[in-house]
Amino acid sequence: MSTAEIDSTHPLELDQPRFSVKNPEARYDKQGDLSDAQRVETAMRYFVKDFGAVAATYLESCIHCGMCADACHFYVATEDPKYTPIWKLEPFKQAYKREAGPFAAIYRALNLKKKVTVEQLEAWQALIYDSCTLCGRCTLICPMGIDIASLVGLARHGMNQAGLVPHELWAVAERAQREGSPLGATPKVFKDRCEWLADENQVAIPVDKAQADVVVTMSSIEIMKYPDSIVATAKILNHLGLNWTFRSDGYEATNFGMLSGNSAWQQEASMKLIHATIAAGAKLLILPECGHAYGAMRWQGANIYGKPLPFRVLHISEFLAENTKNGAIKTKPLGKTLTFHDPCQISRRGGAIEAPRDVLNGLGAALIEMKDTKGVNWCCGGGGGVVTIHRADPIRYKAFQIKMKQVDDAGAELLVSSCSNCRQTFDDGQNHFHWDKTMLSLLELVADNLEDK
Amino acid sequence: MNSLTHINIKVINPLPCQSAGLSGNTDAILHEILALLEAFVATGQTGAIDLHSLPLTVADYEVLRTTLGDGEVHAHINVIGKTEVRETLYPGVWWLTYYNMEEDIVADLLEVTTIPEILKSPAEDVREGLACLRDLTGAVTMM
Amino acid sequence: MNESDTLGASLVRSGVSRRSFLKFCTAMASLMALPPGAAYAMADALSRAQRQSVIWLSFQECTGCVESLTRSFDPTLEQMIFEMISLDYQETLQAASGEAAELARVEAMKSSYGKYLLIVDGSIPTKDGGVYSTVAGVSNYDRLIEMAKGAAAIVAVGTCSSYGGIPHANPNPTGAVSVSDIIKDKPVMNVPGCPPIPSVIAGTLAYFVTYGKLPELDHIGRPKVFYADTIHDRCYRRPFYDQGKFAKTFDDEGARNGWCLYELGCKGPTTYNACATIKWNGGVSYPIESGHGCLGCSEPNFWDNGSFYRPLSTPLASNTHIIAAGTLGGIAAGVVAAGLSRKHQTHIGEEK
Amino acid sequence: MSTPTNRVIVDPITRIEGHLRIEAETDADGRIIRASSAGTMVRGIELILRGRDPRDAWAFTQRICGVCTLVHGIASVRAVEDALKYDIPANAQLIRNLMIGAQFVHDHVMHFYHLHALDWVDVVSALKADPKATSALAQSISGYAKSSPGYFSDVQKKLKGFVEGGQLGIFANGYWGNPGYKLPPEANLMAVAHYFDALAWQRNVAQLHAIFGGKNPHPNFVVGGVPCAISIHPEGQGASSGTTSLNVEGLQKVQDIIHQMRDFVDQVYVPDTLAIAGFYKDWFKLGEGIGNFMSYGDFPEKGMSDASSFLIPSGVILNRDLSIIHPVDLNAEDQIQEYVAHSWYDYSVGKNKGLHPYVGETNLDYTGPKPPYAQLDVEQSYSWIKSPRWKGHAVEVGPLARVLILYARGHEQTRELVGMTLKKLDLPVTALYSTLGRTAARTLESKIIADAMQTWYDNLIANIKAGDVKTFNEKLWEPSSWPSTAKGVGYTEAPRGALAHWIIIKDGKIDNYQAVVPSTWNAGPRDEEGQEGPYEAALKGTQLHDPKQPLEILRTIHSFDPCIACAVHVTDPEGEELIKVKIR
Amino acid sequence: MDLLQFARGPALTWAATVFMFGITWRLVGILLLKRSPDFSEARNATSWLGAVKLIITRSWPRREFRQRTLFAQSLGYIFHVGLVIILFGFAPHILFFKALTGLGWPNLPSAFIQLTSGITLAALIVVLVRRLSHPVLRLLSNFDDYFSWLVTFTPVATGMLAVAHFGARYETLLAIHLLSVALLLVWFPFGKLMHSALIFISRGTTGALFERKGASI
Repeated sequence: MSTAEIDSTHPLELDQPRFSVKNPEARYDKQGDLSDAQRVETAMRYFVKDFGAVAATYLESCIHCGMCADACHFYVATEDPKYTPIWKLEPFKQAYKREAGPFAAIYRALNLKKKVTVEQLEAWQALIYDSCTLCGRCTLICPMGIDIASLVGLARHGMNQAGLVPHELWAVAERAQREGSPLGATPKVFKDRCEWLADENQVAIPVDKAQADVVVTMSSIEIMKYPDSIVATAKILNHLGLNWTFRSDGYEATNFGMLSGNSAWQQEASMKLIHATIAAGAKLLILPECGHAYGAMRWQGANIYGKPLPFRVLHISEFLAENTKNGAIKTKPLGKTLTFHDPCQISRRGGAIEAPRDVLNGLGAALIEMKDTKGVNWCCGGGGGVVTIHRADPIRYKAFQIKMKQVDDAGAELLVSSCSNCRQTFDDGQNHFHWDKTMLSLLELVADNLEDK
Repeated sequence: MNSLTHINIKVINPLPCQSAGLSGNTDAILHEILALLEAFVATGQTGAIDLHSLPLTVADYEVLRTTLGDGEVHAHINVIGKTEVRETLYPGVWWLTYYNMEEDIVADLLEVTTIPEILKSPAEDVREGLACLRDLTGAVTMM
Repeated sequence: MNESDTLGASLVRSGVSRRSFLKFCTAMASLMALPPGAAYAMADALSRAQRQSVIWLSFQECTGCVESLTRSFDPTLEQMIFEMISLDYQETLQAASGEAAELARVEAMKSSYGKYLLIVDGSIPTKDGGVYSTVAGVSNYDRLIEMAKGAAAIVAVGTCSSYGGIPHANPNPTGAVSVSDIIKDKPVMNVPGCPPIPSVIAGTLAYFVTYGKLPELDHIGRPKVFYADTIHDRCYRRPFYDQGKFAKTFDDEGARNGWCLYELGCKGPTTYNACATIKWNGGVSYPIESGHGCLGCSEPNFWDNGSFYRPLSTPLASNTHIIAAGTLGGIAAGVVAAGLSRKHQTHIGEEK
Repeated sequence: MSTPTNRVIVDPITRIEGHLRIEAETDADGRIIRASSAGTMVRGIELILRGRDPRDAWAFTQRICGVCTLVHGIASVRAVEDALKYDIPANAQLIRNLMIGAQFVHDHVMHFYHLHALDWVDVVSALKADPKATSALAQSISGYAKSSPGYFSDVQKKLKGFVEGGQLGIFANGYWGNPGYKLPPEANLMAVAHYFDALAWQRNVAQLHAIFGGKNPHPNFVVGGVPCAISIHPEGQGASSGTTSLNVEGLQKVQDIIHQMRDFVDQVYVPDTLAIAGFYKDWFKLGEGIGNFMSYGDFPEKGMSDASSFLIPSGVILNRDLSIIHPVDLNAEDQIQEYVAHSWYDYSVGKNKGLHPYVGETNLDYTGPKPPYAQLDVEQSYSWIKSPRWKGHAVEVGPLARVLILYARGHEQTRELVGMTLKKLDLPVTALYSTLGRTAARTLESKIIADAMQTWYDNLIANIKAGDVKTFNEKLWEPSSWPSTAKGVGYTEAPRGALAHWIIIKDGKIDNYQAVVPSTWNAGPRDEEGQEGPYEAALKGTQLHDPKQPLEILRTIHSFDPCIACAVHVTDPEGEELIKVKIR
Repeated sequence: MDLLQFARGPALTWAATVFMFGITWRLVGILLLKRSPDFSEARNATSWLGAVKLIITRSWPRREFRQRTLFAQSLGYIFHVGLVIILFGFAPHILFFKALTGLGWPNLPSAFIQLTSGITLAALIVVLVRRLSHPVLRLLSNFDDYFSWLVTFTPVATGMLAVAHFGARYETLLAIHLLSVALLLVWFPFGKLMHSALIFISRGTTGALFERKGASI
């Protein structure tokens, strides 16, 4: 089935709390017209391509102690051994040993490691995509220090090339590639939206300024579902009196290319932002409240660009923290207790752990930390594209219960985070469980409480 | 005792046992003697225990010696070194210690019998002695 | 020559009383760990028999085994050769030489054919027709075959005749072998040691004389009664081994305090012999008591167990060059493997 | 086995160590014209040594011989120590002296009574002796305690029972009744009694080796000192400490043994030698040998490096000329050389050349007859023994050589002992160059050494009392501390004569090892110039009374105290084909 | 050549050779694979510090994981510490290392080593039982896990028997022990036992990468 057909047969569902395809029961989890043998062949080739020294070190080091299971929300929620993080890499590991490890020649010659089969790959699709949010909590427990999340990310490349991506995730990614936004936020839609929001909220939202000091980006979730973020961003940047702009040639920071495993698509999406920022002559690129966007641009952007970026890259929370600490942003005291959910890609794996707390501190909010917080905070369960995949819902909801309990136990009045993907997952969970907690955006919270000049 | 001031004390054959404590073998030996003595009284079956083959400490020997004690008979035999034969406090239980010419112990036995074989005059020796005595008295008579 | 003279009669005539003979038998029985009553049976059997004819052949040897026998305290050599056995041929001790000696051997063989005990010390060279050791122009090999025919049993005294010993040590220039390598149709008892403890030689002879057969042997032909335990098991320094107290040199505090010699290469744990119990030279000492580790001399191939000062837990030799070659090979293999993988990856990159 | 060409063959020569064969050619009167001495056994111990740990070498070389059991051990550890410049503590030097000394006294006494005596003593004749007269004889020559008529009567009774029992054992087929036996029955009985006493005595004195070396035969040694630590603790040492055999009791036992040795030598050995010699004075004219003598020297007072402190000095005497003592240098390539012209070896430089032990090579090259054989071809090669030469001279080594050098150097005790002996027997000094001269020298030397042992013991005790209990130098123990190549020579005076081992060490392993031993010097065959070895020269001119009873040959050969296993060795530094055999 | 000579001679030599060959092969084979440069702006320049930090701190679990991993961690610690004590504290083993490297150090009392061996064996048995019964471990385990367990367990067990002279003649026990060590050495580079070397590389890699990002380690 051609890509357009898939999109037309299964158009995106935008009205639900989370984005996905319509009619998910009719699944289309294989893409393209490759034969089984070709799929295996392709998957193997692209697995092999990614086996550098770091990946090899990790794949050689596992001692099968099984501790990673104890860090993973999917395993902890289900107690199903197949959700043990390292087990999700079994075919990948098998491919490594057979094709690229130091003893590969022996493994091949004696057939000690069998070739990976298409059945295996199909079976593992659900493990590589459905049950891994790439949150990397397991990395923190592994006694060998193996970064399992990064390996799952690599494994998705081969799966993607073999056309073995879960239906919804593939569809979203494909649309992002085709339209520039997974959720249909084309430049035109974006510009219209900005114009409308500027009018509605009486706030200046500059788009496509030729020159600006700061280029700001948004995630399509925000554009389509949480447009208040655009307004909040504009309010704050205007409040700071910065020369900033959105760029219609690079505004969308989401990373379904990466999540689905399509490096090419990811590269294209990232380059758009980089070129736009350079075109504007900006010295700062602000990333939106989107976790994977942070990892993709902050830590991979320069590598995709092939050299150091000529501008700084900051997550919006980092930007807020800088300006809160230097006193540029002044807010009214919030006077409420709140708890903060650390988005994995920004906090645990991105290193921006203290930034949101600095911002909250500036807000005068009484922060009540959850029991396991900061770097070891539990994942929302929806990252890494999982929230789009319908068949993952049962385990995702189970995992979300851990999160709910954690938030409830904290006993704060408000729940805040700085990742729209988390926010979407929380909203969906709230809706599913009829929970009384609504996740707030850190950005919006700041914007709403700005002290009038 | 390991002092140089004692260098001129002549020490002959220090006991081979090095450790001082009890090995726990003495009880077993005493029980074995009891069994042998019972058998001897009931059936006349004699028996013996070879102490040399058992790992006994100095203290073990001391215990055995004081427990068994000295009885009425104490004999010395003088052939290729001396042999000591002592009846213990328990008639029928004999302690025999065999020394060689260099006064090392070559065998150390506890025998259960009315009289140890080695004390008896061998029949052939008696006959030969008789012949000798006859020769002697014959010679005397002839003189 | 009075052919029917018994040992008992002979002893009486020599002024040896029956009591002293009984005592001698008691000591032997105790040494052999026989049941105490066995002494009487032994005395009885011996006094009725002629002295056992023994023919002793010396091959590739150093005479240490015979010398050891002369140091025997219980029984003494005199007791043995005058009261227990008739040593009819023994080159080191016998009066006659040359033809007269050869004649003594032939006469003894004839008169006790099928009954004499053959003792052998020294290994037998088999290379090049046995030219490496001859007596009276006859190779050791031929002499052994000849003398084994009429023997009731053969006792290989010393490690050389038991297992080949030092002539057999690598590279074994003369093709030396043991008695049991050659003689397959007669009972052969090995009494190894370099040399063996004299009481052990004497004790095993006494057993044969008493019972007319060899005692129970272990899997390599040694009498179990003397070779059942390791030196280590019976060593007076064993408690220090258990405590982990070891002499590090021959003259440190541990050495002076009689600590375990394991680290100095003692082979006591793998050596089966009675040194630690019977001890040497009338019980005054044994190698470990005198500060040197056991060489393991009652074990086959003990000469080829690496240095005597190499502890048992270490490799026999430091083949560092082989290991180093392995390491370099490993590096090379690693480079090749990584190179192949990289090539594989680049190839895929180009395909794309 | 006499051949038409009047050849007397004695094989085996018994009452020696090892396998020796003598082939003597006689004239019609039974006088020996030419004798050939052949060693008939080889093991290849030096070849076995190659590639091994030099610290292990002593154990291997010690097994060259179980009779002179420790001398090769000593020579070997000294060779390694010489190569490594490895000093040993003073106590170790004293203990080694005591052990070598004990070996001398023990070995000489055993040789005299158990190996040599039956050449002079007719055992059967002793049955005819009167115990009372024997007792009187014994008491007239010595104050030895066991000299009562009852004692000799017991011995005689024992012997009688034994002989009448019909099983003669080791005495079977002896040359009893041969007119060569000259002793009266009483002297024979006394000697037989002492034969038994010496057996008991040697058992006891061998314990000295067991205390220091753990056992005898083959006591243990160690490069860098002695293995047995001195176990003398301060008062009140804890119960957890153990001991070695060298504790207070052990040291006391050593003292007892030295007393026993000296007593036996003074009261039995010396008197018996003189008494028996008195009946065989003609043997002070026979068996003269070659008149060249050599000693390497031994028993250092201050260590091997100071030869002036040796009890027995080194030197060579040529042609009986006691006025010149030539110095010996074991490292000089032109002094000590081995020849193989009549030995079953081959040299790459030609069979007639001589080689110094450092460059020595030996390829086994058997060219003798295929066994069984009746006769060797003594014009060609006929022995496994090589022919060592000092500056081309055949030399005799052993007690006679040592006593002569001591005598020539004016050693007081030696002069006194030799003088007394000659005076008692009414003989000139030249009587020493003979079969019995050799035997008497052995006896006198035993006394000199037994007396010296007391001094060494006293020095050892003095050191210990002064707090010096060091017996081992650990400095160069680890092979990693050694130079990559080293060579050295270790020497000692063995009971049978000058003994030296040459070693070349390479990368911590033995690269080449060569021993030239006393019996090689004495028992070697003729060299390429036809120059006879000492055995061969000593036998020449001997009149045989009865070729079937070659008592005369035995007397002279035994006077050298042969040790044939020692004499035969093999090595090959080139690593070429080691063994070639051509059997004719 | 008897069994002990074989074990102490060719077996150990070749096992050590295979050991070194395999280890270098594997490490070089891994480390020489491609590495891409990282152009992103580092949050912390001292990435090596992160490597050291993770190598050290990952030796015990973070507070948050402690409860869930307490048993497994303790078990691991018991047998690892036990193995270290046995390997480096027992006099004959020290001699082994000294013969190979020339380095020696004081030994621990033998009785303590025996006790430790007992505890270690018990812990290893529990480890095996756990691996066989715990669903996650059972799923993950393959031949390598069981064989590596076996080649670790065997030397300890045979060593204990040898020291106690139990079950056979000492030279046989010692030979079996040495052969089991040889087997361990031969298997070591090819199985998961390599983690004893890889643990530093793996932890160090993550530590360095994460420290650079300021991420949680």
